[in-house]
Amino acid sequence: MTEAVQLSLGSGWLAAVDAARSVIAGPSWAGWILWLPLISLVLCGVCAALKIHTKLPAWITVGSLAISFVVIVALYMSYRQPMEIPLLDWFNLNWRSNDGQAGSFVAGFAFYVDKLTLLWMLFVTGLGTLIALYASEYMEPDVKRGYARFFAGISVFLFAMSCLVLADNLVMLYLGWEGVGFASYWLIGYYYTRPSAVAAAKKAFIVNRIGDLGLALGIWLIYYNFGTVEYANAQGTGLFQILASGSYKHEAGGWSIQAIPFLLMLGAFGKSAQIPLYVWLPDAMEGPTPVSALIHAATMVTAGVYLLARMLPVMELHPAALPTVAWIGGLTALLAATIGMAQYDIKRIWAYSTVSQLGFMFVGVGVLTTYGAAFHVFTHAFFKAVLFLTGGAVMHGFAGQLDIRKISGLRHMPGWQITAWTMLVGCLCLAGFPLSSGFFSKDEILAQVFAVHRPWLGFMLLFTALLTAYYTFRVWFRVCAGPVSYEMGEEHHGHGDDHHHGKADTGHKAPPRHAPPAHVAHQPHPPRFAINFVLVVITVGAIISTFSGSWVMDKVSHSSAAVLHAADSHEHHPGWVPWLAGTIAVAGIVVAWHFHLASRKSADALRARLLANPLTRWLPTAMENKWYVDEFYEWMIVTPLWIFAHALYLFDRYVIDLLFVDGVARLPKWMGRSFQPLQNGVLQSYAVLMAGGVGLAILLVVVLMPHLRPWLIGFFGGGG
Amino acid sequence: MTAALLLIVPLLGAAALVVAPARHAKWIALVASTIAFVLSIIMAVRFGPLWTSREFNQIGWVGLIDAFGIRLSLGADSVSMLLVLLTTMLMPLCIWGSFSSITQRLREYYGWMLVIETAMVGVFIARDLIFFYICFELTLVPMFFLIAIYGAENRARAAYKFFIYTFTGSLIALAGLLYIAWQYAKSRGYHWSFDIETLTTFATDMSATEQAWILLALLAGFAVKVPLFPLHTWLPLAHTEAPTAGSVVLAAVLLKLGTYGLYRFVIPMIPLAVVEYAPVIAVLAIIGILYAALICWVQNDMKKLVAYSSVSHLGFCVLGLFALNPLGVQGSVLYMLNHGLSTGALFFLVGMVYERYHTRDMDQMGGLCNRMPVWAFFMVFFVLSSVGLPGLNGFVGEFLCLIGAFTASADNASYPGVLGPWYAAVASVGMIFAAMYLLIMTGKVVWGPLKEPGGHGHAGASRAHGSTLPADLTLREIGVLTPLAILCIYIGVQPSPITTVLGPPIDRILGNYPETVERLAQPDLRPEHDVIQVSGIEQGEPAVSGHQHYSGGADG
Amino acid sequence: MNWAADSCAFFAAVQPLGQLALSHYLITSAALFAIGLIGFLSRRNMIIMFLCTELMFQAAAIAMIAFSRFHLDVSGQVFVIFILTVAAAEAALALGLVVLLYRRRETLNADVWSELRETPTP
Amino acid sequence: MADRLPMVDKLWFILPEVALFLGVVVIFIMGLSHSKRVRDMLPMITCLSLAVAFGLTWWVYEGSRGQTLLSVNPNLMLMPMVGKYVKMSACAIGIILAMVSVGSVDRRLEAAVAAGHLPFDPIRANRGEFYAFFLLSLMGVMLTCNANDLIWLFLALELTSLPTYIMVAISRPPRVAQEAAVKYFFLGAMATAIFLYGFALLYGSTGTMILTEMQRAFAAQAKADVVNSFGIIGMILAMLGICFKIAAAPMHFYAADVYEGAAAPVTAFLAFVPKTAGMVAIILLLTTLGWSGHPSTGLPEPIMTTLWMIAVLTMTLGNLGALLQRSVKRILAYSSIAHSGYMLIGVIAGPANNGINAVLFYLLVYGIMNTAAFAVLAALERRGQEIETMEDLAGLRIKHPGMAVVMAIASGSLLGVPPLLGFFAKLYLFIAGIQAGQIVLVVIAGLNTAISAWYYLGLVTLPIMAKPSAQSETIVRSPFPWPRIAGIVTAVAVVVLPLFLGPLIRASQAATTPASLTTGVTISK
Repeated sequence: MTEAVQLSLGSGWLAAVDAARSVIAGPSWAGWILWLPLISLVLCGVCAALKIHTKLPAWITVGSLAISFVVIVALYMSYRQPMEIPLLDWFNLNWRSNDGQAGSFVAGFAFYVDKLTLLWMLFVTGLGTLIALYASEYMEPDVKRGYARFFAGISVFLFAMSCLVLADNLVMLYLGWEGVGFASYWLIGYYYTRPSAVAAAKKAFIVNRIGDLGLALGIWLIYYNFGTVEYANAQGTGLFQILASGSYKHEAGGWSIQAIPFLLMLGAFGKSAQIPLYVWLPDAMEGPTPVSALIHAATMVTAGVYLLARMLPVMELHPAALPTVAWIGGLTALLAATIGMAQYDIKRIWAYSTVSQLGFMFVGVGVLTTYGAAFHVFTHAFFKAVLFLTGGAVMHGFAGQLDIRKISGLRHMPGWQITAWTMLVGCLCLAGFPLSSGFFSKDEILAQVFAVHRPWLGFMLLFTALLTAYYTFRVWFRVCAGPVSYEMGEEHHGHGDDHHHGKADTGHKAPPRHAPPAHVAHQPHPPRFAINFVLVVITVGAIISTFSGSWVMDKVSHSSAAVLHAADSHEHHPGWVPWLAGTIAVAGIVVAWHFHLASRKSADALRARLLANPLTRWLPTAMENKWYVDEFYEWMIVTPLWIFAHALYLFDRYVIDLLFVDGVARLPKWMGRSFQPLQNGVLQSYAVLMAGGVGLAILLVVVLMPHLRPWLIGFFGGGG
Repeated sequence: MTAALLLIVPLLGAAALVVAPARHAKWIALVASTIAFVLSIIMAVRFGPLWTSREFNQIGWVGLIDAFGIRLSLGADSVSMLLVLLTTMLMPLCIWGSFSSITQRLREYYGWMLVIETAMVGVFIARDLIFFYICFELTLVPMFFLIAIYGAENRARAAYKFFIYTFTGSLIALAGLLYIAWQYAKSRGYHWSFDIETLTTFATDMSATEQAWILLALLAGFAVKVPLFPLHTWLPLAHTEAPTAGSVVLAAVLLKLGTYGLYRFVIPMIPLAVVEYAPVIAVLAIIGILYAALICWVQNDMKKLVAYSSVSHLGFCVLGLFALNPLGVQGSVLYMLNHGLSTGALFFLVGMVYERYHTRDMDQMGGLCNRMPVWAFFMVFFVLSSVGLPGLNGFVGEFLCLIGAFTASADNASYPGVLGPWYAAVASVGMIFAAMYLLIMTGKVVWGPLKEPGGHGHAGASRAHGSTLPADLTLREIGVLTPLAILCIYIGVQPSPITTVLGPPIDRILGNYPETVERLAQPDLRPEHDVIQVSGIEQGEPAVSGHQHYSGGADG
Repeated sequence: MNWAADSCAFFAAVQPLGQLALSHYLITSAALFAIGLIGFLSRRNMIIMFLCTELMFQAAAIAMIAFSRFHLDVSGQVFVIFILTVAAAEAALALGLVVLLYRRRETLNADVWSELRETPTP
Repeated sequence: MADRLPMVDKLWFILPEVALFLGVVVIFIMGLSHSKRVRDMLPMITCLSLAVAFGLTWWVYEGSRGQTLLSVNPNLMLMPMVGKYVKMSACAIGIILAMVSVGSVDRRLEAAVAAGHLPFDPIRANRGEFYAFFLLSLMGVMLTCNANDLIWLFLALELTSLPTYIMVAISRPPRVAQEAAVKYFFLGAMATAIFLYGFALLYGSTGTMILTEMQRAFAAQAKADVVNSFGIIGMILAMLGICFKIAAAPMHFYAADVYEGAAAPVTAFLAFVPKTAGMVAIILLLTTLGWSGHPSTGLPEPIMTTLWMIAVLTMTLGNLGALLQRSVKRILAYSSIAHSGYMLIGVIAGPANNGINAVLFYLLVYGIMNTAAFAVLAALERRGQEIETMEDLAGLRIKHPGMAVVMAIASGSLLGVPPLLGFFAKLYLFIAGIQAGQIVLVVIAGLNTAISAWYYLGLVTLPIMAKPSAQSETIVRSPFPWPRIAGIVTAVAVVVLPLFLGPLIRASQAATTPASLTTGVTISK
């Protein structure tokens, strides 16, 4: 496996791709990664059916996730070179046309394991286990109502995610892709009695579906051009094998092969919430916090990055593909950061920060440092999980209170120290504080951007990094630092968010809204052992991940996503980038400190001054209302489509049904009515009509016949 | 012999019903239809090698009406075998499902159900043109009575429109079919034969203009049944008025008669016309997909929504069929099965709500999962199956149809086609709309705070005073839905046994399409008036060549 | 005495009707038919209408005789005898019917009998 | 020419008619008897004589003497075997029609006599005459098929229609029946005059009355390619005159009023007997003109065009007219017009394409279906009156399930819904039409069938599904059981006969395979 290293963008990956050609058959016990979540799904389903009101489903799910993590680690240990593990055949059509042309469409349930897969599966199952443990306590108040349903959702998610990552062909990837979308629909809509949650779930699924359409079109185009959907197979007709052999160029037509990268990109942006299709992620915060942490921060949203990383050779098909990815990533990062600054709800802020960090990752992929992107994914998974989980703990403790203006001085409250300090570590990493894990991974991407001579994009990202640092510490200073003061959420003891959660059991009347729930705790209750333990472990993970740079580099370079050899890339990175990034991070923190700790009044004063001045009034209002993007979509796409649908329905009911069908139906009756007066009952009139008929017949025969003879023979000939 | 028995058993059941007392009617019907199901399984098992052979299995024939040369011969290839299994499997479920919803005129109801089962099975295993047509029209009569007697408010109008619309279409199709039989008889010195096999081999040699007219006639008959875009307006009306089991049968099997007709008559018999007009039909199908999907979005009557959704779904089926390559056609046959299962189940579910709340208006109800969790589970399951979530059956059919249409471009190596990537791309937008309207319906009806029709969400006082059904599904109703769910999962996860079985007959039917497409692609070779020499088709008598004059062929 | 042979001989001696003479007869029969038809359509009185049908019958008889004479074939005239008998039968029937109706409606006008008709539906 | 006079040989073939005539005489006498029991026997005797005639026909045609006569003198009759088929079907349907007409004539007089208000006065009693004319008219039909010359044809046609004028008049007391009779008589007389004139011209153009010779004359003229204008005009006039009998396009105006005016059994009789006679007459006339004879196109174009026009007009006017009706009898009248139109397709198709077999088969099937429908009307009554409008039929299922099912089956079969007999008859016609290349005509017939679905569905849904209306509450069974039995028999026949389609169609094919028709190619088997 030669390590040919060329810096030039195009040919670098060829060497890595030929590694895919020598694929060996992997161990069949790896299949358990897939079957375990399914088994836990079924068991949770049984628990739900039998109405088991204990924490059993939680232990089943945590157990299955842990075992699959162990299996992944075992697989990682025994990994020598890319492995192919066929499990079950799914699509297996082959045919032969009359003139001997044979064709086939094969897409089975099979794994393609290379280092990239292992990297992704490790942190997916690892974080999955930890967050499932966290959720076991967090969802405790729901034990009687939806506990089993929640953990069934988590198992479905894990099954789908492992399908996606371990897939050996694009169709199984598509299965995982939609499965993950469905799992997020299931879990966002967990509090199904809340219309906003149901709407958010529906919105998530449909926006994902739009992205999936892009992916589907990409898959079909790939099949159309390359005749296969598999990455690599024994007969050497896998996608990467064809790409590596370069034999595809002359066969396929021009535009269809060029369009593939852009369609895959659309799919990736749909799933990883980038510019056109990011609107669903902030609403996805309606789901319980563990879901936000696991799915909407760490694992699912990175599926887009995984797709582009895995499909890097395909992305090369069009020269402008990767730069577009980079620019869209950059713009999303900037946009999300600006919105994140102006929000007051902790989970919403973290959601926008996730969108922004994902933008960074896509920039990484765009500028051909998949290592940088993967490293950022790895580190981001940890510190974003910490931030979400701490946010969840706060919400859990303060009965659903999430508004940063209503809580402050968490650090000084008894029992909340762990939460405060772990949140600090998370914030430091997110802000890219020098020597934190975020700093190293973000620096990789920033350096690479400047290395590939894209200064404009670089400075934009630096500005975004500044904003990131500001809004991260805006939250920390507001919530954790400052004088101790808090307002309880009106959520009664237990779980749920800042709203009334109807506990309408079957047959049991839902409590009336207005009566104050009797047992609201006046004192916020700090998280207990399970939550604290998980917080500490993940924070340790976040800290360790700073030093895992080289480990990630090794993983990425030995997979289809390999681009540059880590060593060389460093020389070309301009030295001044890390220093600049570090100072920017510190500057952001200082500004946040000034506005949100030193003089909180000045922040409000600044905002008031901005609103007063007509010239700048638009800025704060626009940022708080998320640049009116949702309203824009609603107005530009949903409403016109709704009106068009109504028009179609009216058209269908009145024009096609009433006018044509019933019209034609009424025709005979109308013609019948026009003949009716003939039957007026008078004997003589009948006689006249009869005589007239006879006369006409004779006239026709005598006069017309000689002229019509040839035509009539033609018309009536034929027979006999 | 089992095929003839399969036809006779339901009829015997119907006859027994006339005599039996009303209260035993439902059990007799259930027993008869289960026996039929067992028979069809025996037939399937004994279908033996023919599942994978290219030949056609002549199951046996009864020279009953042999005056015209009609030999009432029965036969099946794996496609019709699968559709027979779908029918006989659905029938007991329909009968079992309508135990509680039908309370008066029981004997007639179950009698008509058994008669319609015979007719449907007859259509699928008919190898004789006239027997096919007899069964094809016979399905109208029981359906007419089911809608007209047991339907909802303006059932008479719906029944009338359903009957006359389809009756007119099928009469025009009869004229087309008779024209083919006549041309065949004329070329054989007036030895009439209505055997589908011989007519298929003969019809391919007819001139392009003749084939175009026949295509128009056959489309008039089958497109109404499918329902293809402009001819679909009878379906929503018929569905909203039909009783639950009636609309399950109508959606699950009767619509498949149209697509089966296209598969059995249009594709194999008139290749020249099909290749020439496939784009037109594909465009109609695509319009149908998007048009019906958008209309579903604005519906507030659940049954009408599901009805329009089957119009949209069958658009995919037709698109797959006219992709004219194995992927597309296998996809459309799979789609017929899957649509039967998932839409059939959806109608059951809507029927169950109707039995409890006597309304189908989505705005009046909400959050039923609080009141009926098991129903909610099945509802979400089957919604996802028809949305096409991978892993369930809907996805398999839809994906194959679209990939078939996608790769049916002129420069495809093995099977050049007349459609192309743009057709499939526009059609696949329908997948988004499908997700939209079905999830909006689920959102309104299943999720959200509890709101029961006729009274705000308190203890079901508002529930239908008359209905004795408990809030959630009874064991019987679960029994009806579970087999469908299991089948959905099985086909979704393991379509390969079905696709391998479908392979040979579809290869046989699509046999000479690549050649026809290539021939029609070059303009100079397009046949203007008479027929070009067509290479011998691999089975049956040698194709009669040179058709300037219809000389008597050396036909057995 | 073989009267049959004699009658044939008698005929044999007679020259067949000329083309021109035939046309005269045909014209008269056609005119008679037309008169009968117009009378039937215009006159209201039922008896007159019946007489007009008789006229039409006789017109056919004249044509028949003319052709028989033209073709020197006796069957034409045999046909006329039958026409007369049938006409007589119809006369009996017609008068019976007319008497029945007269007793019912005290009038012979044919227009009175028009209850059986189609009232134009909306 | 054979030494034997053809007329003598033909006497053998009219034995069935002679049997009927004996029946007529007996019925005339018995009709006058004072004892009610004897008068009630009249329908029985009618059926008996029809049964005897049925047996005789079989014996006459299949017997050794019949076969020898036919083989010795091939052109004894133009289409010798048609007689066997038509006579037997006429007798069979005649028996059913007799059963339907039990108790409909002199209902009020018999009741009065039974109640003793009136002494039995032979002069006023018409029941005897009714059944006598019934048989005479059937005799007319049977004679038509043996006709080999114009005189015989003319007499047979007159014998068919004259008795029907009287039957219509005496069928039921109210004024409306007499009005129907008047219309029927006068228009009938006019039509007879027209076809008589046609016969005269035919005789003039060919010089002979004998149909077989006329056929040779036309063939000779065709070969010499002489345009025989007299012959063509004569044929057109003859056909149009006979169209009155089958209620075809220009001459169909009387049908609606007469069918509505007459009593249900008489209307059933009118819908079948004159139609059969008319059809057979048209077939005989057109055979002389010669599908076989004419070299190029079967029938000469003028005739073909007129026939085509008549067929299309009849079908369309029949179906369109029926859509607007509220009275069941008027609907069945228009449907009978429409069915004549369908039969004309078979006539146009000609014997070469089994057209004539299709027409003959359709006649028999139409007879059965139509009689079933009218049997229902005859079997039920409301306050002594026949049931008339569709509202009477509403909700029949509740009190008279049997009759509702019979009406549904009859109208289903008239519509041509597959499993029933009507579909196969119509299919046979369509196959013949398409085989003759008349695609356009078959498509028009298809569309007409579709239009007819409206009113036939009405006849199906009202008795089965509609809620009973105020009028239909008071409907009660008529005291005489026979019409109901006739209805049930015909309904069962309609459902069961498709299983025996083979023998029936072979019989209709046998009817048209005499020696004289050279190109009679039959459908295989």
